Amino acid sequence: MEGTTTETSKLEQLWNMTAISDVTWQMMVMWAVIAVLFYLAVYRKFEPLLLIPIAFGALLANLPTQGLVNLPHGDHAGGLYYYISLGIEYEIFPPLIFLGVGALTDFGPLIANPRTLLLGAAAQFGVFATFLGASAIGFSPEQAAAIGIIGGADGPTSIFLANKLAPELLAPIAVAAYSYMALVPMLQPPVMRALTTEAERKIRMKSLREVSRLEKLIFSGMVTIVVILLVPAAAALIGMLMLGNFLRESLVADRLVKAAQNELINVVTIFLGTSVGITMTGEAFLNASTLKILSLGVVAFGIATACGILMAKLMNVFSKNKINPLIGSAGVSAVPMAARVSQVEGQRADPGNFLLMHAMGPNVAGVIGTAVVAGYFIAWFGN
Amino acid sequence: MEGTTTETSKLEQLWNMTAISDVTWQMMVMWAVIAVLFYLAVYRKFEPLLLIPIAFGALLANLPTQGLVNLPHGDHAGGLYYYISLGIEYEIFPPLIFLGVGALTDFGPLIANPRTLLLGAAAQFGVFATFLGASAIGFSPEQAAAIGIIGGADGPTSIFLANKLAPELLAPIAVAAYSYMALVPMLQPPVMRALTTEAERKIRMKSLREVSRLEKLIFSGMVTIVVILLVPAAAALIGMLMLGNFLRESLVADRLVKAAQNELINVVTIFLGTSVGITMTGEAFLNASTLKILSLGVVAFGIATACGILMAKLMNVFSKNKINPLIGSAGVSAVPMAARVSQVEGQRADPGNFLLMHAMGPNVAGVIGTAVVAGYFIAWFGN
Amino acid sequence: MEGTTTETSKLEQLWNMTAISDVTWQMMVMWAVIAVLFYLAVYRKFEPLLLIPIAFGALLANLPTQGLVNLPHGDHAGGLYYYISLGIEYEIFPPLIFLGVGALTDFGPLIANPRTLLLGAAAQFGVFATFLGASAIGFSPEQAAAIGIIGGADGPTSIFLANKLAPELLAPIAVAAYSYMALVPMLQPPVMRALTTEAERKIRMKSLREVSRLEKLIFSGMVTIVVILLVPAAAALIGMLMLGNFLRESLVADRLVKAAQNELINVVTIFLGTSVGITMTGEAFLNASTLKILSLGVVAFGIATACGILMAKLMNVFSKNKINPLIGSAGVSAVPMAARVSQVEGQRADPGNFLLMHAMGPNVAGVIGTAVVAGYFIAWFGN
Amino acid sequence: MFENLELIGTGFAVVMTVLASIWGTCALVGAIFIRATRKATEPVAELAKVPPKPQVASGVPPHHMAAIAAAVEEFLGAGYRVTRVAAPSHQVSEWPTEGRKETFSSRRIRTDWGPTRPTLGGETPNILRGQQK
Amino acid sequence: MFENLELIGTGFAVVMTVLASIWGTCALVGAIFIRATRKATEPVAELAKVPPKPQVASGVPPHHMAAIAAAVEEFLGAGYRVTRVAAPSHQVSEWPTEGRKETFSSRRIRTDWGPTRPTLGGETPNILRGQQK
Amino acid sequence: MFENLELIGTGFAVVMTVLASIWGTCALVGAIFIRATRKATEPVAELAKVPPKPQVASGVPPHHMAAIAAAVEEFLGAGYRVTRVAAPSHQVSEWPTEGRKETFSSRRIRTDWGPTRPTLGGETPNILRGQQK
Ligand code: NA
Ligand code: NA
Ligand code: NA
Repeated sequence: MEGTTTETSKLEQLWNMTAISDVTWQMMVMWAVIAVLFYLAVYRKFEPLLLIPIAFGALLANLPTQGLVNLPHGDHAGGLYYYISLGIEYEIFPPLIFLGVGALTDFGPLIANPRTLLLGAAAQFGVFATFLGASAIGFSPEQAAAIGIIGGADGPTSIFLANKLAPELLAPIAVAAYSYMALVPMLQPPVMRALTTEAERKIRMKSLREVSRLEKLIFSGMVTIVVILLVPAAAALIGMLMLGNFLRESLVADRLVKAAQNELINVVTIFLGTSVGITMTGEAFLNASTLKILSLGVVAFGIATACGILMAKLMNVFSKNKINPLIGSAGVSAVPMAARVSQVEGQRADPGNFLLMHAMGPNVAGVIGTAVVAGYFIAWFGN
Repeated sequence: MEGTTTETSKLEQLWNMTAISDVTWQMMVMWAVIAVLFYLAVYRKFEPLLLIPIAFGALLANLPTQGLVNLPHGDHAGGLYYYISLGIEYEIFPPLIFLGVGALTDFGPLIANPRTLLLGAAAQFGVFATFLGASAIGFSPEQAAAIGIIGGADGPTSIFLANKLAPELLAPIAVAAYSYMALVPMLQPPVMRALTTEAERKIRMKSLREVSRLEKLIFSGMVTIVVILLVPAAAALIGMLMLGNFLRESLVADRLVKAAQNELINVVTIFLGTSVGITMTGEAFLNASTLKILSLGVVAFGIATACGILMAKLMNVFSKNKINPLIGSAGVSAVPMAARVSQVEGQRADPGNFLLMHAMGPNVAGVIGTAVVAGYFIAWFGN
Repeated sequence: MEGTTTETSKLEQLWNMTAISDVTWQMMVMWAVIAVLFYLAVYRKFEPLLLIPIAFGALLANLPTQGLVNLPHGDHAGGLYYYISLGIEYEIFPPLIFLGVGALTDFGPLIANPRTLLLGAAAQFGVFATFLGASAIGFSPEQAAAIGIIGGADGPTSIFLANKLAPELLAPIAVAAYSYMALVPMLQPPVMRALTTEAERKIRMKSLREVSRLEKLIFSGMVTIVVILLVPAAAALIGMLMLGNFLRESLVADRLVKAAQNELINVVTIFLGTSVGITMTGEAFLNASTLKILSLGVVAFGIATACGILMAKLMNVFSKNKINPLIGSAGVSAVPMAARVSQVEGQRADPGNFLLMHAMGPNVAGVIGTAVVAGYFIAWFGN
Repeated sequence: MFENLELIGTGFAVVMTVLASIWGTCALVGAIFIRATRKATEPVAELAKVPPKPQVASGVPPHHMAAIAAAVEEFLGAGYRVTRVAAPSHQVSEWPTEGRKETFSSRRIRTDWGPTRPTLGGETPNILRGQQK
Repeated sequence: MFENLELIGTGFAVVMTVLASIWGTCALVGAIFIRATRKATEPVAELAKVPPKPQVASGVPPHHMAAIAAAVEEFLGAGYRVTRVAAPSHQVSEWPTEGRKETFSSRRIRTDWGPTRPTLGGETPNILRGQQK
Repeated sequence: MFENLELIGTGFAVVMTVLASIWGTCALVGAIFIRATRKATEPVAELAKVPPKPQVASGVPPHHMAAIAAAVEEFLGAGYRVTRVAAPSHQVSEWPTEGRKETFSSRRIRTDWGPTRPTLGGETPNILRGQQK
């Protein structure tokens, strides 16, 4: 670069410095997609804490950046997101989010009425049905599994599994998972009303017993042991979830609980969201697969909702203490939105009926259930 | 995995997916040990902020997990704790904890009465005596040093040294260190009463002078320089301790002090605790060494307490301003528990005697002293 | 180390354990320099949040430490700051700081009066003039660029560029940047008074219009796109700055904004500051280059201030709505100190004149401008 | 396709098995706790015939709540309602650093307003003690 | 040296171009917003001849401010001035975990003072519910 | 064994040496400070014979403390004692971002309650300024 370069070549170099010539039509289409995501996140409040970072990451992915995502070579450092994304590639961020989720979750309603675990299990059928559909329309089994898990309505679990089985689909799967979680109040009610009678929706459930600290602590430990013994590949997710919950319920580690609920989860969320978004390049996102995944995601949510409700109705056949089938839909997780939907639909039928706490049982059971399914897929595909 | 596998092999595979067959008797014994640790941490409040993460990590270590601790191989990422434990292996977490400890510690009482540094020094004799004992019963010199440091009653220093000299003993040493720190109110008083007369316990000390900001800042810098010049291997611990303290005493960096006192120390504590716990496998923990270490730990605390008291009595021989020997026991650190024990014992002899602030001097001196000993061991063993 | 060593060699080894013999005269000179930095940071409040960590890091760098900065070799871990400094070497810390800065910055005044972007651009001439001067007195072009950026008055940008183009000058450049930012209230007023008439200083500007949330969000996205298209090498800095700002202005991601403004920026600041300081060894700092850099830094600030003011006067020639040239000096950034200086100087001429919000426009424009210049240098030198 | 059905069949079975196992264990543990609680409360039920002595109510007493609500209404007008009166959930642990904080936080002062904690003797302390260089 | 001048020339041109581009775009966007605002406010301006009905002031009403200031003065003496009365800026988002926190924070209690939230029925709840082992 | 005794001997010597060195330095520095303080206070002692003018007490004045305590007792009953009246320890630094925060935090608003800071003119500001749309 010493003096011998001519004026012309310098100007050329200057033009080459800019990256306007590197803009592709895919990028420009993606800008429109990103604008829609921003609109949904900011003005419609679709899970803004994750969709904003994802969409901003996608914006960076669809600009001709330098030094942001490049691999390190020789003495040169890699780009910023080469390093931050390692948190996803090494599967560190989702378990850390689960640590915070555990510190924020009260399993009391589930412990008081453990039957509702079956509702959380039933809702996982949506995952498998979607897996079948995705296989049928041409996705590989691994990809189909990662797509199916969208029906589990757990963002971190979806990202965890997609990174492991189908990293090339990470972005559309994450976007679908978080978008549909935000859409739960619109997606679920039609299914719920179609599958229940007026009388069923009016069922009042008896109030939940109190659960002591010791029982909650035993629950944390017991779930850890049972799940890991039966599905050891779910260890990272369930282990961190229950560590967070144990700290929370111990009542003697407040400093750590607050750190897990706030500092850790917030910082990791920024990194996780942008890392997911930055995989959302035009080439990876603008293709038929993405549309298929988005369609399959809706199907997954619908089937999961239906299965939860049908399981509740099935259980009522065998049980004296009737379950209001509206809480079955909460088994998809999407905590606590799905439980609120149950509450709202219940009050629509009977304004004096309070289903919220009853719905929290299947709701948090769905989190455990989806983590189990993820572990099962990982084990099946031999990862 | 494409179609050719038979039904039988699939079922076998399914069984192999579960890990019930991998449970060993050692694991089950460890579950009992872990239950005891949980009980001590939650219901007896034995340093719960560290013992809960350690015990939960131990639970994960004694379940047949997958994808939690495995090394990376080829394209596959390592387990979550493969990465998190690097913070211990690379000796990053203990100095960061010390950064927070420095930001939380006021060295004022020590600066006002610097004689008490000798009490903090004397208590370190417990470390050396235990080293001798551990060598005598068959531990290698490196192991004996790591075991001896338990007598210093400083968790992060113990973990730091154990990782460097005897990583195979990390778990029992950490458990012993934190358990005995919690037991200080039970371990120390008998020794204190045996070695002091009623008259000595009634000694009132003259109140401490005020220490200015500048003097505290000079102290931070001076300790950094003196310790690193004499024991350069203690640089990481003492450097971070005094950085935190300098920020604190500067009074102009409140944001950073709060970050060190809260965000940083809390998040690192979760990671440090679980990383220690996850080394606590049955094979590593259920052997004679652990019992020996636990026994030696008690001895270490006892000797350290005695030496602190005897040094105070020795100093009284040469000094006009008498020291209440009860503050000598605070030299073991275990901040601020040991200082509180001095206060309580002092008031038992004379209800009008307030020893707390006087005891804080040797108490924080003990932290420096133990870091010096750790540096000395590292240098001696040529690491 | 087993028994065969003689007493003498042990004593020698003991002496070798201490590091008093390793103290060099450069170290002792540096101790004086560090004392001055501490004084400026603590008692004169020169950017204490960065100068204290830098100075403390420098203290550690100028003591004969062990295990603090050494490279890993074989099975032995590297020193603590070998690992922490990777955050600078891999260019992770400065963009993270910018994430927090974006979350703390309101671009409203700039959006309401976008003309002031030109003032922020003009101030960057100080960078180029200093580059020319630095080249003239013998620095390599890369070094000269890194020195010139001091005139941009943006600490993280200076560290980012220095690490990329001239890592050997990182410490003096960072010290100069932060020191002169703190000196803005002394450096700028003489230049401001020299270049403006009494009448100009009395110009009152019409009050700024209100800027809606949507407009602020569009601004964030638009700056990201425009800057990255024209100067793709600025992507990491501008991308993170605008991500933080978008989160802030979205008003729906409060948890994340607070994490970026507090937890993240505070912890990273401690690490960034000490990592910079620890490069400040006597050999690297005590030479003619440092003095030259410090001198060039003053020149850079002076020229940048002058160019901002002159650009304002130039714009007044062509514009009906007159700009008070005193706000031109705020284009150097040093947010928000330079804007306050404009306010103070304005009120000195006319006590009823409130320039603060008007000066915030060029002030934050200067942040963008300096990031653009940094990207330009990186692209030019082909990194 | 057969492969997939097999995957689904076993998969759903696994999920049901795992969650049913948790249900079973949970119900078992719960039964023990419920029985323990019943035993503990039964003697109390017998004693309940004796009029219980008025207990110190845990929580904010209702009349305090009313007083607080009234005060708020006085200040902010009728449009405001008190929806929550809460105690901080902080629980001090015995961790050394927590103790250090508790013991020494008095040293971090804001020099122009007031003491960060009162002295034992009760007099207003000199808050600039040790900070005036 | 020529090399350097070229670097400076192009560099300064780049900076001016970039920031001027932002200026241009910003001015364009701003013009659209200003026009939109004007359109939105013009009908209001016409209506303004009719005396507007007294609006509920957003923000702390001035007389409340005065009351607060007076109360503070009463307490702390004339030397203190109220410089800021602010509402917390917290906005609850719809994020699951945020919701979880909202729904369940009642479980984390400090057992010796009061309930962390009132019950729906209004009675003082038993705050030790489920915590007494 | 001899090896070990040597390690212990030198080790304990090292610890004593290091901490004694700190003691020495500390005592030296302390002596300088004590002398400086004494010099600074001596002239004051002479002046003390003249009755000092009543100082503005730093800290919360005792009668305010009493008033606060009385108010608390009124509200919560005799069982509660005021154990701490404290000013926040926050000290604003000159760091740029801190300044940004101070200057601009008004932009983050909660639109349904009140202004986040009063305007210079004193009137209740329109807190929805720039946020409606
Ligand atoms: Na789920
Ligand atoms: Na110690
Ligand atoms: Na600048």
